[in-house]
Amino acid sequence: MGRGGATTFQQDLRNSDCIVIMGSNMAECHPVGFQWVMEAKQRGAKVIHIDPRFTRTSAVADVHVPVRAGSDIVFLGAVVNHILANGREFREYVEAYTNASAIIDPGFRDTEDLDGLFSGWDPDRRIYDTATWQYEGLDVLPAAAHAEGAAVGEAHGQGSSLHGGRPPSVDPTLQHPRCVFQLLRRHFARYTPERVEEVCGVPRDMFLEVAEALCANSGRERTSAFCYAVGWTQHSVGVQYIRTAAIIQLLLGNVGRPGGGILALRGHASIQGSTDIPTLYNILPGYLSMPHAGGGAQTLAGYVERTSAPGGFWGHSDSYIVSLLKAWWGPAATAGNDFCFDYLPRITGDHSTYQTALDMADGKVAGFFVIGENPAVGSANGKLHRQALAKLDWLVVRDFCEIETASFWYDAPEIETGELRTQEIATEVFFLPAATHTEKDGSFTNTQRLLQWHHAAVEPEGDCRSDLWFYFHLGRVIRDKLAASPLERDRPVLDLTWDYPTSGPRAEPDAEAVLREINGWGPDGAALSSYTELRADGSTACGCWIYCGCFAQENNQTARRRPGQDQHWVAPEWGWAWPANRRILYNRASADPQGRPWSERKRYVWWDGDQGRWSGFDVPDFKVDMAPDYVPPDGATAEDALRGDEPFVMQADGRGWLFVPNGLVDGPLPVHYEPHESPCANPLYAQQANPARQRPRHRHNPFNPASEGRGEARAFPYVMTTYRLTEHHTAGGMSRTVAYLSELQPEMFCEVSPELAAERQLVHGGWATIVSTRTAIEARVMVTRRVAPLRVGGRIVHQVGLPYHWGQRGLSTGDSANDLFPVALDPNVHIQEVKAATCDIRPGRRPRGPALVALVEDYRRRAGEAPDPGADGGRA
Amino acid sequence: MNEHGPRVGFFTDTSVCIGCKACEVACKEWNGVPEDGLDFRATSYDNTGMLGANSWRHVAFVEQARPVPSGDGGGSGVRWLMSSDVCKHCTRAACLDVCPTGALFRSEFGTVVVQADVCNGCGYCVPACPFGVIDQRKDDGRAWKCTFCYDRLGAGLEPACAQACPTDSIQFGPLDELRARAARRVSRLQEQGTAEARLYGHDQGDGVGGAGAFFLLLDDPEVYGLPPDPVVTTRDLAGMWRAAAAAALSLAAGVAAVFAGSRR
Amino acid sequence: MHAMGRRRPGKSGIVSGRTLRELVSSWPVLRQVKEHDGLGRGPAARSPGTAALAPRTETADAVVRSICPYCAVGCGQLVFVKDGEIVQIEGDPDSPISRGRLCPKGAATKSLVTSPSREYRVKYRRPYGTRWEELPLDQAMDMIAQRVIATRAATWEHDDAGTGASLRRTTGIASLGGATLDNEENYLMKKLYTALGAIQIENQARI
Amino acid sequence: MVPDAEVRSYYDQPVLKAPVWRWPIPAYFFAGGLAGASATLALAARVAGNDRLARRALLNSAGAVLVSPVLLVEDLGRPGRFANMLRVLKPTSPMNTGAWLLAAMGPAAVGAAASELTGVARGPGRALECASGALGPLLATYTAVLVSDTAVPAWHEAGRELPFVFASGAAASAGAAAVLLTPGPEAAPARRLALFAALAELAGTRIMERRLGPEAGAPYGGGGRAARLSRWAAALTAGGAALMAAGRRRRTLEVAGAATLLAGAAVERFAVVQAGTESALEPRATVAPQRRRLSGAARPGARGQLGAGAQPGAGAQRGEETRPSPA
Repeated sequence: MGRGGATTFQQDLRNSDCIVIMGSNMAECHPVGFQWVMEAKQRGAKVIHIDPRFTRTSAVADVHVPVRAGSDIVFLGAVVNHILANGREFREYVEAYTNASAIIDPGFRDTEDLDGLFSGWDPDRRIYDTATWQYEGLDVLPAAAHAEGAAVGEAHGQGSSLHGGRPPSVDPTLQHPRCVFQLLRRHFARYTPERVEEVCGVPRDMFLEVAEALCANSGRERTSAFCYAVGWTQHSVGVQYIRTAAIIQLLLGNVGRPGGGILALRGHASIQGSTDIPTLYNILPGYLSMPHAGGGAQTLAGYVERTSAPGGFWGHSDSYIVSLLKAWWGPAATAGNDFCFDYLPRITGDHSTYQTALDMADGKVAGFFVIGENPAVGSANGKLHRQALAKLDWLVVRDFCEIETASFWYDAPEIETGELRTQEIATEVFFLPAATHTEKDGSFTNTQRLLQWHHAAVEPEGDCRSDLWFYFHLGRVIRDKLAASPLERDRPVLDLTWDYPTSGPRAEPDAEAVLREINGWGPDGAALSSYTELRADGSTACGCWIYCGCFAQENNQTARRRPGQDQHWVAPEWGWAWPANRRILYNRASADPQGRPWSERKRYVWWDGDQGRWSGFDVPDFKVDMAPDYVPPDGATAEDALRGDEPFVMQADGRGWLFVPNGLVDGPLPVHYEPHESPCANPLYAQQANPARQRPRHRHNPFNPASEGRGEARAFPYVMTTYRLTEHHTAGGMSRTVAYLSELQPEMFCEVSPELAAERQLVHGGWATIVSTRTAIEARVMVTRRVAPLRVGGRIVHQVGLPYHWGQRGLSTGDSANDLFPVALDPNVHIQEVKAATCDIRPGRRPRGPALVALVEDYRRRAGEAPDPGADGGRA
Repeated sequence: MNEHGPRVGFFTDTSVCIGCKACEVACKEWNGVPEDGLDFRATSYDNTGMLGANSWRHVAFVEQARPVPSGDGGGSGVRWLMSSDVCKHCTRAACLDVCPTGALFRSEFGTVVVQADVCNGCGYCVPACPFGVIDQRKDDGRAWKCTFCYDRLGAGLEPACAQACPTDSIQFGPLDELRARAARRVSRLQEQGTAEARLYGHDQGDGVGGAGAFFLLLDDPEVYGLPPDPVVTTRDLAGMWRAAAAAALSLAAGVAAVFAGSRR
Repeated sequence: MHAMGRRRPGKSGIVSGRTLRELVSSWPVLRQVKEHDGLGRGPAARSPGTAALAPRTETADAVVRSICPYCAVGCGQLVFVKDGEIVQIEGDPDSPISRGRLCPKGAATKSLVTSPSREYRVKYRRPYGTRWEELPLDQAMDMIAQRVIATRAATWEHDDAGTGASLRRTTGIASLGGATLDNEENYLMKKLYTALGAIQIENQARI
Repeated sequence: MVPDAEVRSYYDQPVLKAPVWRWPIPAYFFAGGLAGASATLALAARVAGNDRLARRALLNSAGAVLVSPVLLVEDLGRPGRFANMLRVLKPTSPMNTGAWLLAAMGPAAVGAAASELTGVARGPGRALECASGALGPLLATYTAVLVSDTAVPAWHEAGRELPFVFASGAAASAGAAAVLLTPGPEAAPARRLALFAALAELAGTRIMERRLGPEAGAPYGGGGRAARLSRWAAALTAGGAALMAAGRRRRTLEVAGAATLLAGAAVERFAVVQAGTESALEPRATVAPQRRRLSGAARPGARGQLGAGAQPGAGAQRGEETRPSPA
C-alpha cells in the first residue's frame, strides 16, 4: 500500500466490529495494547485468534483456531477465495480504490499454470524477471536493473513504487480474464475450506465461521481489523502472509477506515523508529533506498530517476535525498558536487545481519559493534553467531548488563563442548555499560508510528553513557584523528556536520538538537513543519523526510503530553505520528469517491465542500485542498498526478495493490509454500518451498532435510515453533536480570501435547532434549492440551512450543531455543524462519560437553544429509 | 462510612484477566516485597503457587479440557481460567480478630492492614485466615499480606495492582459501587451464554460478612484454590469459651472432689 | 526497603522515648476507650508509624514523563525521583494509549534500571585473554576509534574491481542493534557509519 | 471411608496456611496446663488442711508459670516485641485474653510461692494463692480456645471437646507432678486426681477424634505423624495411670507412673498441634465440608448433590481440570 508501517493505531481497535489476531499473541506480547481489543469485545466485537497454540490471547478470544505453523497462506487464501466466490467484496471500494481493474501483461503466467512458480523464474540465479508482471502496455525496466530493481523495490517500505504511472488498460467491469480481479479469483480458486482442513488442520466449519465473521463485519457500516507480529514475519514467505491480509482488507474495504486496517505489532520500544531512521543496510532515513553499485544509480540524477515515480509522493524523492545530503554534509554539499551524493557508500546485494554473520564466521569481518542487542541468543542459529564472534579482531558491546554476546569467549555453550577454547579466541572485547532510558533524553517510535519523548530522570552513574554520547564522541575522536588526512576516503567523515551542543559534566550531546536536524530546516535555518516544504535545490536540509514536522514551530512535538482525557479519542496532541501526525493512513479511503463518509457509524475523514478542504478526526492523508472530483491535467507530477478519488498517495496509481507488479522478489500474489523445513509435502503445488527464499549454505548452517519427496522426514518428524511469554522480553537481556520477572517464568520449558508426551515418554515437569541438525537443547516439560496435534494431509503432525528467552547469563538461565533454528530467510526482508522448522524431542536432559556434539553428529548421519540440503523436494 | 469516605474494595472480573501478572510485579515493586524463589512448578503458567508473605498477589492458571459444545466454534476444546487472587479484606476478618497485639487493624478505608512496626511474629493470624492468605516471612519473623496500598490510599491514589492491570480485570472503588457493577456484569455474561459465570465473596450474608475484595469466577471457587464457603472462626468463639468455662469448672470440681472425705 | 515508611525497625509501638504521660496516654488500651474502639480493632490499634505513612510518590522531589523501554505499545510511564535516585516507576494515567496501565515488564522497570546486575565500569578482554580487565572510558573510546580507522583503512574498497562502479565502502566493520535505542541515537549511528563507508549496519527489525 | 464427591482443588494445593508455631507452643500448652491445675490443687489442698501437698503443688505451679513466658517469647518471630501482647485489650483474641490472664496468674502464683518459701507476708501470700487457684483452671483451658479459634478443621471442629482434653491433661499433670514431689500418704489426693484425670483425658481424646469425623479428624487416624503422636500419648497416659495405680505401695513404680503420665499429657499437646498442621495442608478437609454445607447435605460422605443453595450456574459447564501430576 506504499508505506512501511501500521496503517492504524491501537486505540482505534475499539471501533472494530471484528478483530482477527493472527501471527501474533497480542495478549501476551502487547498486553496493554490488548486493552483496546477487550474494549471492542465489550462493545460486542468478535475477537478471533488464529495460532498454532492456545495462548493467553486465545483464553479471552471468542474463537481460537488452531492452525499448523507455516500454513497461514492456505487459510488466508481461502478467505480471499470465499470473498470472491460469494461476491462478498465491498464492490464500490474495490472498484474505486484498488488496482482490481488493471490488466496485466499477456506474458504473465500464474502459479496455477506453472505448478507453483510465476512466469519469469530464473532457476540458475534463483530470482524472478518481473517484466511479465507489469501492467499491460507500460514500459519496462531494462532487465539488468532487476537485481537492483529488487533491492530498490524492497526498499520502498516493503512496497511499491511503480515505474510508468497509471495502468494504461483497465476494465472497470472487472471481467477481463487478465484483469487483476480475475487473476486473483483464478489464483486462489483451489484454496477451498476442504483444503484448509487438509493442510492447516482447521475444521471446515471453524474456517467458515471466521470467513463469514470477516465478511459480515465489513462494508459501509462495519469494519474489521487484522493484528499481526513476528508470527507472520518470521517465515521464509513472511512478507506474502502480510500481503494476503492486505488483499483481504482491500477486498473488504477495511483499509484507511476506523476500526479497520492492519496493525503491525512491533516487538521493541523503537523497532519502527529503527526502520524509519534505519540502522539497516538497504535503506537511508525515510525509506530512501541505499544507492546500489550496479545499474544507473551512479549519479544523483540516475538515483532520483530510479527512486521516484510519476505519481504519488515518491515523485519528490529528489527533494528528500538532497535534503538528507544537506543535513549530513551541510555546506560541503553543493549542487556542483551532486550534494556529495558520491560520498554515499554503495551496496552490492544482501548485507543483512545473517549474511554478515556468515561472512564473519569466515573471518571476513574484523570489527563488530553490538548495541542493545544479543545475537548470541536472539538470532537464529546461535552457534553460527558465537562461532562468528570468535573470528573477529575486535568487538564492542554496549548494554546494561554483561549479556551472552559479551561473555561468549568464556561461557558460550561451545566452550563447554570444546568447539571453542578461550585461549584460542583472538577477539578483543570492549564492554561499555549503557545508560537506561531513564538516564537520557530521546524519542521512541512505537508500533503505531508515534514518536514519544522520554526525559532523563537521573544522571547515569560510573562509566554508563547514552549511545548518543558514545557515537557523538566516537565520531569526534575519529574526526580529530583524521583531521590532517589528505585522503579522499576521509572527506565524507571530515565534511560531516557533527557539531551538536553538549552539556553537563559528561558532555552529553543535546538530543533535541539531533531531533531538530532530523526534522530539517529551511533556507533561513528555521525548523520546517511539513515535508511538502522540502526542495531539491539544496535550500532545505532534513535528516528524515517522513519525520519532517516533528520539530515544527521550533518545539519538540514528540514531547507533547496533552492528557488523553482532555482530547477526543484520536488524541492528536499526544506525541507526534509520522507522517504529518496522521494516526490512520490512507484515511481518504474512509470516504467514498465523492468525499462523503461511507456511513455515519464509520465517519472519519470527509470532504468539507463549504471550506473546500478535507476535514475529520484525523490529519487527512491527502492533499488537503484537492477536491474529490479533481482530475489531473496532462503532465502533472507527483501527488498532483493523482485523481481526487485515489487515496493511496504513495502509489504511482494512487490505488491499493491487490496485485504487486513491482517491489516483491517472490511473486505478485501470495502463494502457499511449505516452510524451509517442514514434515509435510506441499499439497497444492510441486514447488515445495518459496523458490526465492534465502537458504545460505555454510558449514555452521546445516538444514534438516525437507520431507524427502512426498515421504516423511524420519529423523525430525515434529514441527517446532518459537514464541514469547509476557513475563520475559525477547532474548531475555532485559528480563532475565530482573528478579521480579525471572521468578514468574524461572526456567526454559517446552510445551507438548499429551499425545506427543505419550509417544515420546515425556514426563510433565521433567526434562526433555530437543534436537535439530544445528544442535540440541534441554528444557523442562509442560504437557498441555493447549498445543494440540493437528490432522494434516491425512496424518497427525505434532508441534513443540519453545519460548526463546533463555541463555547462560542472568538470574534465570537456560538453553536458547534459537540455537535449534537454521538461517533460512524471507527473500524480501531477510527475516529468519523461526516460527516453523522440524525437530525431534526425547526425554531427559541433554548430554554435556563433547557428548552433545556427538549426539548432533549422530542425528545428522541418521537424517542423511540430503544431496542438496534444503532441496525443494520435486523442484530445485 | 466514616469521615474518610465509603469503604473501598476490589472487584476482580476474571473473565477479562489475561494472566499477565502485572499485578504481581506492580505490587512487589511498590511494597518492596522480596523475590520468592526461582522454581518451575509445572502448574501451567503459575510459578508463584499461592499467596503468602512474599506474594501479596497471585495469578492462578487452570487448564481445563472443556467438552466442545456442538456447533459453536468455541475453540479447540480447551478452556484456560486465569484469576488474580489477593487478600479478601473481609468484613469480619479472622486475622484482625485473633491478632493479640493490634498489629492488624481496620483502616479508615475499611481495609485490613498489618503494621510492620507492631507485629511481633506470634503467627496466630496465619492459621486463623479461612482463605490461607497471610503468612510469616522466614528470617524476618513478622506476618505480611496485602495492605491494600494503605499509604497510597492515604494520598488518594489507586492501589498499584489496580492501576497496572491492563484489561481492568482488577477494579478498585467504593465497595457498594463495585457490587452493583459486578451484579450487572455477571447477569450480562450469563445472558450472553456464559452460564458458569458467578460472583464469589460479594454476599454480605456469607461466612465472613462479605469480602472487601470479591470476584467474578467462571467455575467453582475451589478450582482456583478458594474455599467454597469460608466462615470467620470468631463466629464460634463464644461457644468455645463456654466449653472452656465448663471444662475449667469440671477441673476445679474434680480437684475438689479428690479431697472429699479425707484430708489424706 | 521498609514497606511502611521510615521507622526504626525493632522499636515497639509502645516505647518511643516520649514523656511518661504521653507514653501512657498513647497506650492503645486507653485509646480503645477514648476513641470508642472497644474491641481494639480500629484506630486505637494504629501505631504512630502507620499514621505517619506517606507514599513515595508524594514525597518525591520530581516526577519525569517517560515511555516504557520494553515493547512497541509505547506505554506512558511516570518516573519519581528522590535525592537523585529513582524511587518509583508506574503508569502515566494521561497516556491515551495505556491509560496508566502497564504489563509485568513495564511494572518492573524500576527493578530494570536499578538492577544489581547492571554494569557501571568499562570491561576489557585482551586477545586470547582469560579474564576481564578494567579500562578508563576515554581510553576505551580512543582504542575503539583507532581500531575503526585501522580496520577501515585495511578493508577499504574504493570501486568495484569488475565493473569499476564507485563503492567507497568497507566491509570490515559491521554493526548490530537499534530497535531498543532512540531515534536520535539511530540517526547518529547511520550518519557516522555511512560517512565511514560501513554498510553492514543492521538491527532487530530484521529478526 | 466412602469416597466423597470428587473434591476439586488447585493442583492439590492447600487452601489454608499451616500454623507456624514451633515446639515451644505445645510445650507451653503443657506448662500452662500444669501451672493452672497445680495452683487449683494447691488451693484445694490448703483448704483441706493438707499443707505439705499444697506447698508442693504451689511450687509446681510457680515453676511452670515461670517457664511459660520464656517458651512463648522464644517462639515469637520478633521476641523483642513481646510486650506488644499487652498493647491492646481484645476479647476477640484468645491469645490476647490469655496474655492478660498469664500476666495476672503468673505474679500471683510466684508471689504465693515466694511467700510460702520465705514465710514472709503470709496474709497476702494466702490471697495470691486463692487468686492463682481461681485463675488456674482458665489458664489450663484457654489454650484450647486459642487453638480452636482458627480456620484449621481439626482444631475448629474440636471446639467443644478440646477444652476437656486440655483440662483433663492439666489435671493429670498437676496430680502426677504433685505425687513426684510428695512421697508418702499426703499425696493420696494427688494420686487420685492423676488417675481420674488420666482416664478422663483418654476418654476425652477418643470422643474428640470420633466427633471430628473422617475429614476433620483425618490427622488422628492413618499413618501420619500426628496419629503416631496421638497413639503414643494414649499409651503413655494409660501406662502411667496403670503404674500409678499399681504403685500404691512401691514409690519407684509411683514415680515412674507419674513421670509417664506427665509425658503422656505433653505428647498429647504435640499431637494436637501436629494434627492442626496436617489438617490445614489437606485441601479436602477444608473444601469437602464447605461444599456439602453449600449443597445442603449434612452427612460427610454424602454424594455432593447440587442443591438449591448452590451458586447460580455452579458447575453447569464444569470443565475437568487437565491436571497432569507433576513428576
